[in-house]
Amino acid sequence: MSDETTTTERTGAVAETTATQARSRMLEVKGLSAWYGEARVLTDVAVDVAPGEVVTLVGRNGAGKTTLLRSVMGLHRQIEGAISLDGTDLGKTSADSRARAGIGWVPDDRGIYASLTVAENLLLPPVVHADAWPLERVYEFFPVLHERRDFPGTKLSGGEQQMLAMARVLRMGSRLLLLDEPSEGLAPVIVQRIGEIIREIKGQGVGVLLVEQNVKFASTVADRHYLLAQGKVVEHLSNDDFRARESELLAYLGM
Amino acid sequence: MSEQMTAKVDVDLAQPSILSRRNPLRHLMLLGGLVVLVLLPYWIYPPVAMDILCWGLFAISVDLLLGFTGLLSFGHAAFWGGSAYCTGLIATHWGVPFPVAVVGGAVFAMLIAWPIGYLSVRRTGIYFAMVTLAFAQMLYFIANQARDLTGGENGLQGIPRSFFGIELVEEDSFYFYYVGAAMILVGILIAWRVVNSPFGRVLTAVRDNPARARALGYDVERYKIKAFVISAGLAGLAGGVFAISHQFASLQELMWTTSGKVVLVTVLGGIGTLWGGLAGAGVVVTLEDFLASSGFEGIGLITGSIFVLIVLLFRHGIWGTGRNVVRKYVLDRRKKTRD
Amino acid sequence: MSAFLQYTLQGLAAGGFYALSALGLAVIFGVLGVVNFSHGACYMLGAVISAVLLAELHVGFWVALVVVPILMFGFGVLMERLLVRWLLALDPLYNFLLTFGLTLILVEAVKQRYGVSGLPYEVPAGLGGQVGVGSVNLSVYAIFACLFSLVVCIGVGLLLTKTRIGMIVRASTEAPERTRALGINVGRWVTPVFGFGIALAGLAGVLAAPTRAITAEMGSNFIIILFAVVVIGGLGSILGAVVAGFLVGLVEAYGIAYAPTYAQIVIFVLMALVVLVRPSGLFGREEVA
Amino acid sequence: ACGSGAGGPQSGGSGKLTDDKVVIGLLNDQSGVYKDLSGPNSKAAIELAIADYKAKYGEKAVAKDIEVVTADHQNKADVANSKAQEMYDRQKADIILDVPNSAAALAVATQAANKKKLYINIGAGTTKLTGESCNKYTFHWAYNTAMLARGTAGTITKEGGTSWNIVYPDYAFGQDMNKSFSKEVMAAGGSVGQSIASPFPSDNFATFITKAGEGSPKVIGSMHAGGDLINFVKQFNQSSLKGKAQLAVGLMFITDIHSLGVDQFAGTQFTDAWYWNFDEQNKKWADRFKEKTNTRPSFAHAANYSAAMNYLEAVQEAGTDDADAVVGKLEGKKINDVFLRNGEVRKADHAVTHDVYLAKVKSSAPEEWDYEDIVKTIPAAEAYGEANPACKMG
Amino acid sequence: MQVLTGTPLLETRALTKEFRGFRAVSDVDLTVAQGTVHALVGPNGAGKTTLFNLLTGFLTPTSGSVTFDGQDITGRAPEQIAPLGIARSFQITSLFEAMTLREHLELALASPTGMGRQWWRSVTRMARFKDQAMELLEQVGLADRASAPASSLAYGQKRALELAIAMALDPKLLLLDEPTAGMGIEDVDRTIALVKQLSAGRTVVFVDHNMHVVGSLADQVTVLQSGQVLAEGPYEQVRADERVITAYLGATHE
Ligand SMILES: Nc1ncnc2c1ncn2[C@@H]1O[C@H](COP(=O)(O)OP(=O)(O)OP(=O)(O)O)[C@@H](O)[C@H]1O
Ligand SMILES: Nc1ncnc2c1ncn2[C@@H]1O[C@H](COP(=O)(O)OP(=O)(O)OP(=O)(O)O)[C@@H](O)[C@H]1O
Ligand SMILES: [Mg+2]
Ligand SMILES: [Mg+2]
Repeated sequence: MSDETTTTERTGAVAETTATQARSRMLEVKGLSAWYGEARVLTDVAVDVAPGEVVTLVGRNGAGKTTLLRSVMGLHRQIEGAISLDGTDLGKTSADSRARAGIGWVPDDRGIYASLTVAENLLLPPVVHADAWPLERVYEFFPVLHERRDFPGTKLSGGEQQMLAMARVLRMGSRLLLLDEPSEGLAPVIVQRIGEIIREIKGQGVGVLLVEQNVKFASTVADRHYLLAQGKVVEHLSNDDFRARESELLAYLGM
Repeated sequence: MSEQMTAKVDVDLAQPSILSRRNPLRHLMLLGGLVVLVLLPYWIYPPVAMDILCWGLFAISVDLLLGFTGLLSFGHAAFWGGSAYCTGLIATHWGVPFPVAVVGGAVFAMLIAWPIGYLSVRRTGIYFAMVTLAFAQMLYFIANQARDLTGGENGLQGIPRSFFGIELVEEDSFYFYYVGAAMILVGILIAWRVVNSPFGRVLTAVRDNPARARALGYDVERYKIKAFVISAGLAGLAGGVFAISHQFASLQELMWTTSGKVVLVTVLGGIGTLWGGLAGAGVVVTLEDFLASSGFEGIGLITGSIFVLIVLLFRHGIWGTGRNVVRKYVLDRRKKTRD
Repeated sequence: MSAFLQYTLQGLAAGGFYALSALGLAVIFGVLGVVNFSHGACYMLGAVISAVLLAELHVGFWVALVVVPILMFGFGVLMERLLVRWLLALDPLYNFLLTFGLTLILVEAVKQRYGVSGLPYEVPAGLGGQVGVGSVNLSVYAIFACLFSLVVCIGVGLLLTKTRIGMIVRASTEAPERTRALGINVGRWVTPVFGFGIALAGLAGVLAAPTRAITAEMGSNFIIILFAVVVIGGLGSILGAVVAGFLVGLVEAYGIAYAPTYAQIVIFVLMALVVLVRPSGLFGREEVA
Repeated sequence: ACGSGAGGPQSGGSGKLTDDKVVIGLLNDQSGVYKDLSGPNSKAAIELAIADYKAKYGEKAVAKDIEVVTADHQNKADVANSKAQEMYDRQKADIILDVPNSAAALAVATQAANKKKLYINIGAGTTKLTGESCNKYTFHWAYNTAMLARGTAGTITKEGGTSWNIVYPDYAFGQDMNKSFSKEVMAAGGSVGQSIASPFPSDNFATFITKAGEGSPKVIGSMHAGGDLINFVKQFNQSSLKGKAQLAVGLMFITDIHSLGVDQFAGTQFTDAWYWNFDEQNKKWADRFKEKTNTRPSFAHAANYSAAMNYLEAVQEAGTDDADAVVGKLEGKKINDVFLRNGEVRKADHAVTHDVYLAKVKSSAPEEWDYEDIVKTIPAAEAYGEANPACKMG
Repeated sequence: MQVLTGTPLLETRALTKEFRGFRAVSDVDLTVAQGTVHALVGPNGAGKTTLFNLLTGFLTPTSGSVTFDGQDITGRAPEQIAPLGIARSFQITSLFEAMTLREHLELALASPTGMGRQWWRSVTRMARFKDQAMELLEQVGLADRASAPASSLAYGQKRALELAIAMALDPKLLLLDEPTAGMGIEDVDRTIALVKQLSAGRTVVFVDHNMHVVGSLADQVTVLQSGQVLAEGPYEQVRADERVITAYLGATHE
């Protein structure tokens, strides 16, 4: 009980500080609950992301982070609550129309196609915005993908597949990115480059909702953080607060 | 790709045998099964009852591969038919009692299964189905060519049914049924034992994740070949009894439609259920027998529709669906008593 | 020597026909992962529809060449929507069995409606007769069928490799949900591609009508040979299907010429050899262990 | 109720009917390739025979109650085998008729011998039925492969078609036909350049036809049947041989011509066991048949009629349906009816010999099903030759 | 720092693997001393997993040799190599989803005994490995889930089961491919402790991108880049290597 009251208070506090962004909110999730069959995995979650803002979801394994992203993408359908993009309610629109409306997704399992070559994996999704990276730029940034462009996608190493998934979504030029653990299995040097990319697209006004286990990495790119535990938002902090209270929060979350 | 494929099969195919666990119904069911076996020729015309058992074992042999090893053989007619011919030839030329001839046929089936299996198990999934189909087709053409031996499309006719001079068995299909049924029963027991053996456990592992099984030190290909050969032996046993029962072997036995029919029987009975094969055979054989004299001309319409419906709606087949219903009932009961 | 040339040409002519017929099978497998057992039955339907159009509506060969694939496309769309689609997410085995059942139904239905002895059809005007160079002779129709097949094969090959369609459909069938999340309307593509594969089978049927017996069973043995063709070529490889089609045509013609007793078995021996040496077929992708 | 299949002769039935009725079993292909040739319409033919029998004997008829049971063997020998047993044992059939498909026919013949009941084959052409596999209870009514060869090969060769090339499907039937044809061509003074085996089944004959044209023979003999035959003829017509060589066909049924169209077959010669538009008698019967079935009869339909009719006549003569008595009456019987001209049930091998016809396909059909010109009547003795020495009637 | 102890258990000489002309592993000479814990690190696509696949027979080398325990095992199949005492875990969890945990371990324990070939005996014979299986499950903290199917496990638990299976084979050499990938910090620490415990009296080679894990476990580190050995040595030495920093760790790494 007491937990819930503190949460509301804190959430309220941050909401004030970000009030200026309220008008330009890009993604707005309100009162979202989600189920798998009988089991409820999200309870009354509220999350929002503004253009040019990086927001993370942090929480233990099984907290419901992936489920939240999938709900926004329109892939998880057993939900209640409202999800809107640029002020329009997404309702029951299909995943493909959401993608074309500008939501990009990097799934936690990378989602590389075995039956497509690396190049085809990149060319598959449609370009939805002028900011989309041209192929040359992608290859320049990830030379290894250029080298391996005619290989079947899943013949890449684990980390290379992760890069490919990231590159693929950049090719679309989505306005809002949902990134599910994009640093998993990547060499430290590549993790840093992913950080660079995120900072760059952020400068172009792209909103990012990021799920991360790597808290150190998260704190180098994010503006705000939502802490999720057992399907509920238990904390909502600015990055500075987050850094200041990092060890306390991690302990609190059992991480 | 292959991992995904296996995972998909899992959901549908991985169902342990109902008799393999400590099941309170186990003894009851075994007893019931035996009673049905004994009474069958009283209810059903004995040669047809014999057909049911033969096709039942044939389907079980296919299920041993499909349900428990994850290999769909679409060329099992090669072993059923190959053994039918071999059994017939042994019985005709050497005049041995028919059980000996049948065993000879089954051994022959295993002998041809080895090279076929050796080549086929290199492929999995649907490739395996097509490769086995093609090999069976080769055998069909060979049998057609070797007409001096097989009688070509006239078939091998008038196979003697000698049985230690006991005329009742030799001449009366009612008594013959019991001897044939005993042989089929042996086959079924072998299948059951294989499935519930350490070997069977490895087969399941191979089906679910071959790469993992290899890393544990199991020679996946060799296990598959062995399973293939055992399965062929059982199919051969069934085919041999069938040939003796009908007293002939014809090219029909080697045709791909026979391979298709036995897969139908297996799927109808329920993939990965083992016993389902008998249920499927019961339905298909009696239905065909009924339709043949019903005056209805579109038999294919019925068998085809059954196939489509089963695959679309009752993927677990007769046995699997029945078992799920029973399980659900039992679970509900338990839940209720607990509340 | 001229006899050899003659056999080679005849082998190529037959090969073109195999290639076209296997093409639809390869397209459907390559992009949807479905092994369409009813491909032979659809081929048969194509021929039967041509014959019925001719007999009842006096619609000739050239029109049938356009109309029948369209009708078969519609049939394919229905088939996918009503049946195949529900099993796409499962092991390919289930659709294999489903289409096997469907084959029984189609063959029986045609038997019921049009009898078992077959339907008449004639060589279209202008394609009758022979052309001969020296001692080598070929029927005009065989040459036409071979060239026509080749053109269609090349067209389809370009369509699936040089355009986005093939890519999209491959992705859609591998992981429909994920593909949707990448902004692709999956439902819009899978059905027409399946229909297209069936239309190709129908087209092969139209081409067969003037030279082959049009009976309900005409596809039953044919499909087995087609399976051998795609296994040799590498299942799912368009190029493989076409090359293997010609290869099988040639091997068969030489077999007939020089070892007639074994002519039919030669194809399967070839297949066994290919499986032994290259389990994934001539152009197939390697399977991961 | 053990159904122990007591199939032995129910002795003591002289002068009476077993089970108080005569049961005729029609076992044939009602859904496969032979469906049109005999199939369900054969039942209509048998019913005509029963009606004629009853009309003829009225009150004096021995068999007052006659039942027809049918089953579809789907061209599968195992089904034929089970169904035959079931007909004899359970449905108390006194006789089984038809059974096209040689494997099925031979299986039924074995059962007939086992159960000591009659079987009259019509649909299957194998000479084994009157050879190695002949038995006391089995008769072969309409045609066989040897007779086809004598009719077609002998006649065409004698009429000037002296050089032949033969293409035959590589299975027992085709090999038999090839042997018989070659023998008859030679016997009639002709020569066979080459005999070419084609795989069975096959739908691409281009290469075979090319080979068959080598050496410019006068006649090309195709021994194919059914779908293979149609494939062969279609592709022959597209080849350069069309018009250069005459096409002779080993086994052809009127249903084949019907399906492919007369123009494709025009001029092709073959031996027919019976033709509905041969004379008035045939025509009249064909009209009755058409009334019942809305189609013209094939020779198999007429043969089913004839077999049923003569079986009933034999029962009448014997005064019983006891199998041995009926066989006794049938053996050696000379018959002239709508199907059999100069017919005789040959005692030695149970082949039913009769006049057959060399037919030539018309170039256009004056009416539907009117496809054949009968070029020549081949007398029974010439068509059937001597009794088959391989038959040891036990 | 620590010096290599004992004789080499595993040695590769000029080991090379090409995929369609692309060299994923190139002339690698790797020596793993008996009884050490050896880390393999390197950028993505450096060839680490490929090297594991070469060592365990899942891939055949294009050239070069692999010597294990004095035996040349180049080009042998996985099922021939495993019995020699090399066990591996997979980068992507690879289990028999429908089987229970205990069945997994029984299967692994039965492998060297040849019991798997017995088709005429009852499967209950495999229960003779029950105690051993339960003991192993106990060690990885999964004893209470012994009769649950593998599919019901959480990700971290699956990784733990992978370890237990590898241990069941009682290998001389244990190869672990990214044992901590996708784990939260808590699970990572548990896994470190587990591997430490495992490595007593065994030789372990593992791949991980988490430097914390590498630092706490490895006696020796080999850095691969583009299929070639870039650097080798104890952790502290390697992480200070300029080349390793630019190629792998990145300039800003801690
Ligand atoms: N398909 C499913 N069926 C049933 N339960 C599921 C399913 N997928 C996830 N869950 C459950 O829902 C809860 C939330 O899962 P989710 O994947 O969203 O967590 P997560 O925060 O992304 O975890 P992780 O860090 O491990 O990725 C978990 O308890 C999980 O067990
Ligand atoms: N079967 C294959 N076919 C083609 N290329 C392959 C194959 N397996 C691996 N590769 C290539 O070999 C290179 C090495 O791959 P490997 O999986 O060994 O990398 P890794 O070091 O394990 O990387 P990561 O840390 O990302 O897992 C990669 O560039 C990959 O694309
Ligand atoms: Mg997640
Ligand atoms: Mg790796």
